[in-house]
Amino acid sequence: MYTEKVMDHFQNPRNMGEVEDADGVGEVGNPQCGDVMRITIKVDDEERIEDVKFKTLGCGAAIATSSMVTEMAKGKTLDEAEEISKKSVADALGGLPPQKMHCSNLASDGLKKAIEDYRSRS
Amino acid sequence: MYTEKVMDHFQNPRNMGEVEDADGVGEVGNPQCGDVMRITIKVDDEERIEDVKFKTLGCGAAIATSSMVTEMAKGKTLDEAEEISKKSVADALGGLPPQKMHCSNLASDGLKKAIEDYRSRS
Amino acid sequence: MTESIFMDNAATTRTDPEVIAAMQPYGNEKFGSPATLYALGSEAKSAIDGARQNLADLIGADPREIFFTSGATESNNWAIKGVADALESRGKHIITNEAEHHSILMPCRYLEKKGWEVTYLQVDGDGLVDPEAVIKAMRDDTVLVTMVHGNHEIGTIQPIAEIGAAARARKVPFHVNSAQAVGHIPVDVDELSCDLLTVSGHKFHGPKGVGALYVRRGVRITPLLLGGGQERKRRAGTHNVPGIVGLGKAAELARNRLDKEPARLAELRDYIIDSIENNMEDIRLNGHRTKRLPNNVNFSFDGIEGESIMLSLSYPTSRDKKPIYVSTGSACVSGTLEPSHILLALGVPVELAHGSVRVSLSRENTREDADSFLSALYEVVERLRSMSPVYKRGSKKCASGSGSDGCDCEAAT
Amino acid sequence: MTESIFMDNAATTRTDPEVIAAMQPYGNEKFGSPATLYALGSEAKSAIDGARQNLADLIGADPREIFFTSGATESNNWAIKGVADALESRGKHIITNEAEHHSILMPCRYLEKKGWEVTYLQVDGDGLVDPEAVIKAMRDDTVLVTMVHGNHEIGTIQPIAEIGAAARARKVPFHVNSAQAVGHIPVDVDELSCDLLTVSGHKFHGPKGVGALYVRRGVRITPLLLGGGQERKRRAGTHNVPGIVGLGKAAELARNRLDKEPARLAELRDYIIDSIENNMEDIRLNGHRTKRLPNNVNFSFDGIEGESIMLSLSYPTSRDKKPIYVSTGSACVSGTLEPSHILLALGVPVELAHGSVRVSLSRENTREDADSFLSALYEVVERLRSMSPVYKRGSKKCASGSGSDGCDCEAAT
Ligand SMILES: Cc1ncc(COP(=O)(O)O)c(C=O)c1O
Ligand SMILES: Cc1ncc(COP(=O)(O)O)c(C=O)c1O
Repeated sequence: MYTEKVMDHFQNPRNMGEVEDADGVGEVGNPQCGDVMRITIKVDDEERIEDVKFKTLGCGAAIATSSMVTEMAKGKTLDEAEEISKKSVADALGGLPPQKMHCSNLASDGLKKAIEDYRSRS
Repeated sequence: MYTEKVMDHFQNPRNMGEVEDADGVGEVGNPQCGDVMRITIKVDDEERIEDVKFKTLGCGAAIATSSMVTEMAKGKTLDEAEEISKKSVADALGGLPPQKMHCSNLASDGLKKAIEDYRSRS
Repeated sequence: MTESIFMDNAATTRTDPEVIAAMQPYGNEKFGSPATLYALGSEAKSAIDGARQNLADLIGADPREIFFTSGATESNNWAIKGVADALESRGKHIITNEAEHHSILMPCRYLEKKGWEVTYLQVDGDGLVDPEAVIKAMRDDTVLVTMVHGNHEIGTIQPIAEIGAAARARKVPFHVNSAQAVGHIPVDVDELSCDLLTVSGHKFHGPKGVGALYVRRGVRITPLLLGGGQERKRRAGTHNVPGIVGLGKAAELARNRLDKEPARLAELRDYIIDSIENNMEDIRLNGHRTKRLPNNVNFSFDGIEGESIMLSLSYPTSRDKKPIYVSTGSACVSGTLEPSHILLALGVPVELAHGSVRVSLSRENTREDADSFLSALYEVVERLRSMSPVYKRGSKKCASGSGSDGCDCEAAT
Repeated sequence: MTESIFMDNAATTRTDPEVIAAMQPYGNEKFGSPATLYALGSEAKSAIDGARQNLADLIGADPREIFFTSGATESNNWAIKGVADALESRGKHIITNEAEHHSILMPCRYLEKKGWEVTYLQVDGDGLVDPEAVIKAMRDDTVLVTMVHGNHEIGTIQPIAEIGAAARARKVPFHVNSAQAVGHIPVDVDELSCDLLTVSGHKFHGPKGVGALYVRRGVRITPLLLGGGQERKRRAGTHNVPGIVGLGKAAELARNRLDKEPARLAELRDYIIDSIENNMEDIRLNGHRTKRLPNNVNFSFDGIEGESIMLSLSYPTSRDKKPIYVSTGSACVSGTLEPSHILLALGVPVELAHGSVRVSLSRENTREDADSFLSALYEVVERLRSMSPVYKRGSKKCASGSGSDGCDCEAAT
């Protein structure tokens, strides 16, 4: 069902955990829906994402998209990172099953929320 | 579906044909029902069936029961031969499939008709 | 090689060894259910996807229009009851013909008891439905036309494309029972303008217990088997993975043969028909001479009964002859007192309906088989006629004409 | 021997090699249809008779009360729609429970749309139906009570004999969906006082695509598949001879094991349950502790989601570990946004329903399998919890209690 890339990110998630002294935190989802993602970011002086980590409760797609989003976001400017769409995450993973596209692909929303959070703080 | 005995009588029918100068002829059945049997008998002075033959249009059961009835009747007195029932013919053949018991087991009726015919002539 | 000659392929066919080989891994080794996520399930799922594609290719459909079932009987019941249920509010009238298979007629009769009206169109002496009659029969409340493609007993092929065009013009859903045609002759759902089409696995060397219903995109049909979400929620039940894989393989094999095999069989069929017509008396060919399945031969023999012909062929008296398996329309095998309703619908007199024999060929049958059959048939018919108290040579009963009224055979005994 | 550990036997089981061997001759060699008269047909017919006897013996029935179908889904649909159709004039009320399999619930919902009333009895926190509730729910117009025997997801075994006695006392036909119980625990249709009982082949090492419905003599039921006269006119369609033979063989094999295998499995089940309860925190056993199918284990794990547990078990990170196949009640596999309706019916909170894992054992599973599963499970759950943004040790969510209301998950994104 899942591509090899999805399984790789599921089995070997990149950037799992929490950034210490995070500059921004984004949480999306709801345990009652079986999906919660928490993205923490560290932003450098040039508004680049210096570090980003995730913690996720969810299915294989949820974990893999979380991992992928952190990889894609790292090193990007906030403006660039905000452009990361659900579709681009899914594409980077070699595609997701149709029924997963929507419900378990919230990680880019989480990232946006973390960026918002960062901006609201500054 | 059919017993070996039925198949034997079907494949090697006994007493097939017509008795010459028959003393009695019985025909039962109807081509529209797929079954017609014609039994011809020769009766000796002691009212014994000296010879009996059949001609049958019909299914395997019809042919086998016809053949069996002639075997059973041969040498019997008319009174004895009249006692030959459908059930006894079927039993002698090792049984018939239930749906055949009724419709294709008319040979004993044919024999009775032939005996009646003989009696009506004398 | 074979110790018998099987010529009853309209009843069922030998499962092709390649089909069995294709199914084999899915019983014991790759036995997962395609509904599951893990590797064992994915293997089953892709096997089913492949089978769906193969079957779609055979009938010119999109794989998403193929729904696997347990066989033609389920497909026919589903098509009729399912469309009836979905379109009930539009109308309660169905059109079919009187010479259909029981898996069509019985669901129709069932619906009649529920207040539906069913028009059973008459067939002509060759078993053909007149497309004009379909056009005349369609009403505003007609929600389904269902027609057999190739008749299983007499082989007559209906003018499906014409009927389909007529139904389409009136926007009436059109179901084709193609159980005897798919895999035997080219079938294309678009050329036929059909909306639903029934497929049976075991009629073209696939496995028993599996079939399919083609449902054109957009056609409304209520599921017959409700439950899990299989087959895109239209046919519930754990997939019969080996069966479906086997059906797919059978479809692939049949497709590869469609360029040559129908012609070869038609030649064999015509050889048998011509030989019987040239060498025998008091016989009648049942079904259309040319608009006919390439594997079907059906004759009636005056003065004798079909079961005894069939039995004699299948239990030869001499050991050096092979048993030959055919079938008959005689009442003696139907378990009822009536001979084939299909022969009667053609106007075949009852006594001749009892005396019918159907030969249905397959890819396994050869010219030698045909010759063995013919010589056995001549002998058997002669022998049975010599035993018959009613047979009279040249009685002309076999001239075509309308059937007799029949009799109350129960009372006649 | 196996390179993986299969613990999803409630979904489907490996077809036993002896079953495959028994089926083998009926595909290619003895491929005749039992409806035909000649030798090839008789062979098929006696094979089917033997299978019917074997299945009848397994459930204490008369062979004439066994009707072969394409599987449990067909049997359940037939039982419900068929009895409803036959008894419609007597009343239009059916009793079942809310934690049934979809192949029961969906036909019930279908009938509701047709004007029937269906009572979905509540189950308690262990998934049990109270026989008293059945008694209270029965009305003069009740024409069917249908209850699952062993629940496929949580394993709870219903008090079928008590419910059966109650239904019998009111002369209401009683259907038991025994898809998960037949072949796994002793089943006797008389002890259960049931009138109809569903059997599925592939749930006890028989083939896919075949099942049966037991119908007690005298019970009125309209056929679902209408057509030819097969199965004493109650279930039309050319017999799936290999499938039926395989089902018969599976019944024979299961019967031979019934004295020891259920006890062995129950021990293995209890070992797994006890180990999890002794070694893990924030877990919840779903289903009754003892009134439970001997092969079923079902736990919820707080703070994590079931699909990811299942996937992690089936794709181990290290090469020297075998993939382990289990299932989950999480929404992520159902293709909907809702987790298992069965867990919710028990009152399991939604988040815990998402985090459930079902282990279903078979005759092939050993103590070593259980140990491999347990150590993999401990590791996987720990790892996923370490990734979880919500898991807090000892949060007491797993204390039994009523479920939360759920949320609009579509809107929540
Ligand atoms: C309790 C129960 N009933 C019915 C079914 C349906 O069985 P099948 O998918 O074989 O038709 C299943 C299995 O899926 C089941 O577990
Ligand atoms: C024309 C036709 N329709 C339907 C069927 C039913 O097929 P099955 O018995 O495989 O369900 C058959 C064969 O029996 C058939 O010949």
